[in-house]
Amino acid sequence: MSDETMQDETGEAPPRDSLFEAPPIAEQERMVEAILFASADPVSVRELSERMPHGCDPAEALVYLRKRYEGRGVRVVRVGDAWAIRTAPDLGFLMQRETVEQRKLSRAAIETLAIIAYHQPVTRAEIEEIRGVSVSRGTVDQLLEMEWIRFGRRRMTPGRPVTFVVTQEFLDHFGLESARDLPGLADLRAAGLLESRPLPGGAPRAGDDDADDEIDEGQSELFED
Amino acid sequence: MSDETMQDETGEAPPRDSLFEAPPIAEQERMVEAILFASADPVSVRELSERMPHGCDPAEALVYLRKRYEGRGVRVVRVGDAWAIRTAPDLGFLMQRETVEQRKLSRAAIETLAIIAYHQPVTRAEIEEIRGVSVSRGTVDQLLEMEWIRFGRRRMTPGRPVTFVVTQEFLDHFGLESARDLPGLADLRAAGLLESRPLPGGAPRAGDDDADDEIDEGQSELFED
Amino acid sequence: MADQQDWTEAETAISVADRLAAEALVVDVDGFEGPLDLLLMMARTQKVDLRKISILALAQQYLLFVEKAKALRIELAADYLVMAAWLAFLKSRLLLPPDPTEEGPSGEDLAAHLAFQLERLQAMRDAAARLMAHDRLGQDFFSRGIPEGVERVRRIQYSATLIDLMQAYARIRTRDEFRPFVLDRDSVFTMEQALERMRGLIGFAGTWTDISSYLPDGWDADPVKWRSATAATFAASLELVKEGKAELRQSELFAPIQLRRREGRP
Repeated sequence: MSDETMQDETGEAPPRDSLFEAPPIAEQERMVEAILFASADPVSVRELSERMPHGCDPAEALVYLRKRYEGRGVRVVRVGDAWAIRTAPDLGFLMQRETVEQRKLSRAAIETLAIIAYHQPVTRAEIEEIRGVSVSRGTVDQLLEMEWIRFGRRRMTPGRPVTFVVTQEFLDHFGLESARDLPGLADLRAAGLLESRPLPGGAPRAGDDDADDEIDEGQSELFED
Repeated sequence: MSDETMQDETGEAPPRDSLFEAPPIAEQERMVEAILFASADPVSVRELSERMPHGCDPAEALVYLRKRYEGRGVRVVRVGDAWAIRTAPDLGFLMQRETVEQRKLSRAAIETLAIIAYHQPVTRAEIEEIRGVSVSRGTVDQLLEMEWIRFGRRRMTPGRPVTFVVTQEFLDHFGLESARDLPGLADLRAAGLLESRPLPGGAPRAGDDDADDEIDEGQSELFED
Repeated sequence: MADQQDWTEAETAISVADRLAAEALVVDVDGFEGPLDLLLMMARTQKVDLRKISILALAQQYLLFVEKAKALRIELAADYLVMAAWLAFLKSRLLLPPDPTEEGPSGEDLAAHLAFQLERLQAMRDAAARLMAHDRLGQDFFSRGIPEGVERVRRIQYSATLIDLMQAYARIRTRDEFRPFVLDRDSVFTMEQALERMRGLIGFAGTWTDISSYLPDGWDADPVKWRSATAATFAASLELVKEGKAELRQSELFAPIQLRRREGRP
């Protein structure tokens, strides 16, 4: 047993049954602290009273203890008519442990993203036309969830299809100031990313007709070199 | 991809990936407090680091936190290379309700545990030599199952026998900061009673074929793991 | 360590009290964890510091114990007998004046080692007792009663670089410039074509006819076309035979291959 216990025991009698004065309030505060900490459930004042040495005033000790924990990482909170120690609400994020898993974006996703970036605002049908294959809902959802694309305005064409545009997060991630900074095909070719043959009918088709109000975000001029 | 890279890329985002300065040390102290309070098991500095925002120094925050809880009803205690909050031992008398029924250990198990703790890393043959009887499989299994001992490194002696060492759970259970704090360790060592002395000539008993080579290894390796 | 004098004294002491003690121990032999445990118990009866015990007296005490056990026809485990033999040897070593010609450790060395073993065992027992009396988790101090679990959140971070993006775009934009690799089929007469042609003609092949007569018109002039058409027609003929619609024959090596409709079938 520890030294402290020894002292308590060598005192006249075990404190809980003591006929002598109740422990000083600071000591009572320690006791409440320990009980609240170790209990599996919130503890009522009455229960505290029963567990602490005779003559203690747990309600008063609680006032001090509460005050002591004000602004700390944990707080003394009331739960019904009982008391418990809980994590401060602003630190809840520490109770989560995030494990980050790195994954390469799928080819479908990156192609879809590229088309949106170069042709925005662009409808799903247009994306499919450019890719030559249908775009799965999951791919678009994934990009939306990553917050790399978002919905743009609806097209003023029959069916009023939604359009997609890239987001600020996208620009941040790729280190671009704006979508205009995306390298044009000429740059890609210069960088050896394209065959040197000229592209037949290269200009992008989307966004040409009615998306005039978003023209500055569009890419129409991008590929005319 | 390293953490830093991701932070660079994600820019603003949640606090854990923040590019901004680490929170002030008082705030870090609150965080350590919240994490330690929330966990029943000791939390390593490394884990604290991983859970706190980037740039935090939990080791420093722990110094402050530990001081803050000195003399209180709960204490910040070190368990190996981890930290935990535990009630002050002198208040144990308040906790009958929380008292966990201790599993009754046989005398053989207790002695074996003590020998492993004081002589670690120690082989089964060495334990048998000290106790003068063979160690039953059940005894070792029980201690392993309680997670008070674990396998240490193999000895680089013929047969490459496994060794046993005590665990963090053991330290936590007995309220020890490290195996160095075992009661009476220094005296025992000074008295030469932790040595594995070779027997001049034949052995009166004991299954020690390899134990003799390792006179010096006993305590010197003690704290490496 | 133990000279003649001590031994005599020990001898007399043993003869009375320890004979009884030995007897008591014999009855209790199951209570001991092996000979070392028993020896430690005996050593304690000497009521001196373990460092000062008389190993000679201890040996004598132990041998007495074994003797008693034999007299009482109590089966002792082999360990106990091995220890007895060793102690008898130790005793003789301790009693005889050292023989300078003799090899091996002296009686004193062996006795010192046994004393060390006993002391160490006792020390470990004391340490175990102290350890178990130490403040213990769940008994003297406590962990958090309401632990808050750490929620594991798995976050998947997708990565893509600007290069990936550009390459993807380049891939799409240049796709039109490529077409899938196909053979130039101008000079190829496929088996499917041949089969289709022959199915139409087979009804008329009542008699043996050279299969070369089934070659499509205009395919015999160009050798490349001729080769392809001949191969396809031959393969188609085999297919028709397999289907049971035609028969093939060849009179000798490299002779013309002849085909006719199989009798009894349309």
